[in-house]
Amino acid sequence: MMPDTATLTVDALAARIPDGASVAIPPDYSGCAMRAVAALIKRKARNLHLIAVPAGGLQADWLIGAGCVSIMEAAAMTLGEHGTLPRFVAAMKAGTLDMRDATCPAIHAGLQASEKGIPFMPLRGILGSDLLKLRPDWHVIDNPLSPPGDRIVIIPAIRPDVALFHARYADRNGNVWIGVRRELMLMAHAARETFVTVEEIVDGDFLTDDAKGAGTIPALYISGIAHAPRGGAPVGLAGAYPADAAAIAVYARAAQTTDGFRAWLDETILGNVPA
Amino acid sequence: MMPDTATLTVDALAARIPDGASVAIPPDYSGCAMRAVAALIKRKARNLHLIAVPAGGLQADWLIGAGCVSIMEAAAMTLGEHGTLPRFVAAMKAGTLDMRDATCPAIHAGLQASEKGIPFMPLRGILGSDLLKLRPDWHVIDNPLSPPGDRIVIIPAIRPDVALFHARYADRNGNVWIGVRRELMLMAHAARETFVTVEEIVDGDFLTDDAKGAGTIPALYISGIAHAPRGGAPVGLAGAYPADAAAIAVYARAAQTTDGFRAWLDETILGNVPA
Amino acid sequence: MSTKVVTTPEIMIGAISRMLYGLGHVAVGSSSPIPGSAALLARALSGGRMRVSLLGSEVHNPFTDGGRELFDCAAQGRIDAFFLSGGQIDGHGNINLVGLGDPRQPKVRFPGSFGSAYLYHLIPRVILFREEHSPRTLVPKVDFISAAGTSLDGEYRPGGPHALVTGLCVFSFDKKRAGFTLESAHTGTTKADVQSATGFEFQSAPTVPETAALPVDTLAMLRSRVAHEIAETYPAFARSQWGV
Amino acid sequence: MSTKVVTTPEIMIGAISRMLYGLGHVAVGSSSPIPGSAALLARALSGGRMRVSLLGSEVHNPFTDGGRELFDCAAQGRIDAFFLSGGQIDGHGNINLVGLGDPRQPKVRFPGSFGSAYLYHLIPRVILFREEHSPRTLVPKVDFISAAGTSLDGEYRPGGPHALVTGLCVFSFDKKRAGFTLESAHTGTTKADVQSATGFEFQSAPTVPETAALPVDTLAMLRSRVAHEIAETYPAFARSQWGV
Repeated sequence: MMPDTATLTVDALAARIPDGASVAIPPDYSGCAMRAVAALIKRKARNLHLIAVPAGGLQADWLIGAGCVSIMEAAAMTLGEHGTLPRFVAAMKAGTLDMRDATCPAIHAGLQASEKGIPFMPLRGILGSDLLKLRPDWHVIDNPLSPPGDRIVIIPAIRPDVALFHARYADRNGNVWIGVRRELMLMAHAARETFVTVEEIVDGDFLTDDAKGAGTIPALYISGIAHAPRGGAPVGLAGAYPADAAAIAVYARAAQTTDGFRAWLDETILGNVPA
Repeated sequence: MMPDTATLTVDALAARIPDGASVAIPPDYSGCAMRAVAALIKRKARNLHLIAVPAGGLQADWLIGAGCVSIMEAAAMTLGEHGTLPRFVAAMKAGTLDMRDATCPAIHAGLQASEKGIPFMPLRGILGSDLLKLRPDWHVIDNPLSPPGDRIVIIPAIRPDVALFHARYADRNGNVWIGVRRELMLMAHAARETFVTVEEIVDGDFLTDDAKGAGTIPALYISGIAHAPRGGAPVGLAGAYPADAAAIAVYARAAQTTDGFRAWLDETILGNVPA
Repeated sequence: MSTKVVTTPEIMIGAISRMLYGLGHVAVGSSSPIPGSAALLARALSGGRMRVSLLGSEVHNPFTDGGRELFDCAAQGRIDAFFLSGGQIDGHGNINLVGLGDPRQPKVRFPGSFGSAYLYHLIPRVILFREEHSPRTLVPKVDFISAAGTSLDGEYRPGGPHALVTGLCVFSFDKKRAGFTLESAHTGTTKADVQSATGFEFQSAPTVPETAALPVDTLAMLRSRVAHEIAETYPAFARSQWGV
Repeated sequence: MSTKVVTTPEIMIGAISRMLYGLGHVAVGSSSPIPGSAALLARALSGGRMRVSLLGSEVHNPFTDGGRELFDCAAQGRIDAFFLSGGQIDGHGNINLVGLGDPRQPKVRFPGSFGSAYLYHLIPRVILFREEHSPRTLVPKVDFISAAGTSLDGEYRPGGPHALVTGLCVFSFDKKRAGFTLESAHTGTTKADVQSATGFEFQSAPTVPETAALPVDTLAMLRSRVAHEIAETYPAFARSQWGV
């Protein structure tokens, strides 16, 4: 493995994500590093700035409920068919979360600006939305290439300190196979450091493999990899295992109250036997 | 096959590219549709605006020499180790070609602007280059997010009428596998229509194939496909066959003069027996 | 199975699918089981001439460039129709997906704006849907504009609202007037019912037709083929609607 | 084989490779066999700690996001060194890859600017190379600035020229002064030789050392392992230099 990609335990990987870091996380369908998220909770990570790419799900709710998050940036926060995110909604009603509402393509565009090393990306639409009032960092300019009146939004670059996700395979050179989940590649290009948990670390070099190369993030962008079988459960991992709907439903019910969340956390994440 | 992706002969495919069209073409290492280019020459295509993504090679020189091109947009024009492009250099010295010199990332950025449906893309660098004098369509603005003095170039969207290239595989649904050659996907996203020649049309659906999906351009973007075995020769096709260095060297020598090019064209492309 | 009573979601699916006939590419976003079913039904009836891109599906999803591709594809003009809902929808076509009250400390928090603020501007035919038709959901003015129904002159806006389909009726949207028109009411619903359940002003003809029922064979197709297709992405919805 | 006389390209390769020691990621563009060999040599000596990205190679190429990735990667600050050449290079570090005379109808046409106008601004250590060292190639002022050696105050410019390696000597570049300094001359070349062959003004110490020769084992490594590695991308160069 190249020296700048380290093979880590899940706990050591979580320890490489410092308090206060901005952390880009994928949507629930794209490979969530749930075991690493649990390790972040166990090590009592604080003041994380989560950037959902573009929607936050179970992992965001776990982290918010456990007190790890001070800033949440997302186009949406949802458990899909399981309904709303209980700890997120509770934090919003309490006014304790700095929520930065966005729209999906603005998050992609901001990450693409970082990927290209440009200060901003113009984006159509959005004009007339109250999101512009919530986002003083989004600006509206006149399109310099058009006659006056053609206003256009510009989205500043989003440069996460860390991208964190779960994937099926890494090779021993530190290359990570993500298949069609290119938002993960965008995250890795845009972030300063990328940490990945994987189902399997396999022999061979994906970059010289005709079948794997096209869906591979080169080791160049990867700071650390941890081997974490079923590391995407209970959210699921496309092609490997489905979402554990029963476990998610248990969570969604338990987390309706602070006490219920605490008990769930103690038992399920912290591994404490309830008193 | 979906009704909006047609299976064509190479000649029928070339006939779908009208005179005056702007045509994006890949670099020599990325799959050049040489048989389709030959068909364009045979049907006496005229006034093409070639957009090299980002460098022009043998196919551009063939088309320029055959009188098919009025505008050439490229960051570079080269035959690699075989030297300069003889018909391009001759046309430049004669002042008969409207050459729009660029720099590689500006061509990618312009195509990405079309891919995102935005009017322009900002791009770092370039300031101080005389390219800005040759490109009145490139503008310099003050970065609206910075203190004064942070000038930045904005590149207008490049929306080719057609993207034309050669690839290894298409499936019967019209999906085209390009592997790691993502500039071909960018071209397809940015262009109004995309025409592809392929080595093989195979069974199955690449979009639901774990191994193929990540390197596939969906049929959604493809207007027409022609089956053209060795359609990338003599430039070569990665993973399939190498460049035919001898054939390219023969061309490079023959095309040093107008008469030499004519004779080469008659014999090699038009299939006429020399008198 | 087709003798089972037609449900409100089925009426909505039928009404939406009729708005999609003849289109080339219909995309469906998150949390959209009713539009998803409508799109798959329209595709089934198109003889393979319609593409459907279903966000969250692994089968009915043609995208290979990551989460941004849906949005890029829309901006390229390659998507003909899309669907949006809202915690609130107002009479000017504005939708609210963020919440009620101060968005920084809301009384009620909705999931968030998703791609609405963007796609509403770029896709020619955006169909609004909301099963709950009440003064609570259809309001004079939304608390928060996630996505605006209309734009200022000179602003780039190839897209916008086409219709609003609820559990009671179908409205069309008039861009010039920036308002809705009642087109049909579902079986058993009167114009007066619609008026009393709607928080915003709307126009309508003196007599309002009943929303057309799905032909029996189309309903059967919805309950079999389409039910199974949508179950891949929305298993709970398919189970509760059709027991699959 | 190592007893064969050391060629000028080999001296240049040695001089360039020494400038790369300790770097993490070195990228090599088109038409760059000498820098490509230097980068692969430096990698061979780094014990696997250096990455080399060789444009046009199918083996020494870590990119999976298409032609733009090299440029994006540079802008992200992930590339430490790169190489540029020029039909003309002037004393302020400006390079001309477009041509001589009116660019619209040039007397001589060069291949074009490639990525120079961009990468010169973004990659910290850009090493210029040009084997032909003559008043024709090293000029007081280029006919056309493909990429500018220095920038105005306030302009974003993390990158720029680091050195110029020719068939005769090695220059360093002083950004403050916007000019070159003669650092060493290759075996058999005097400071006076360099002065008479150079069209631009430059500074130098009173005595100029000889460009250091490659150690014998390093030269052997260049002529065997590196020769075979570079042959994949530059077969004609490898054949003419090393007969592989």
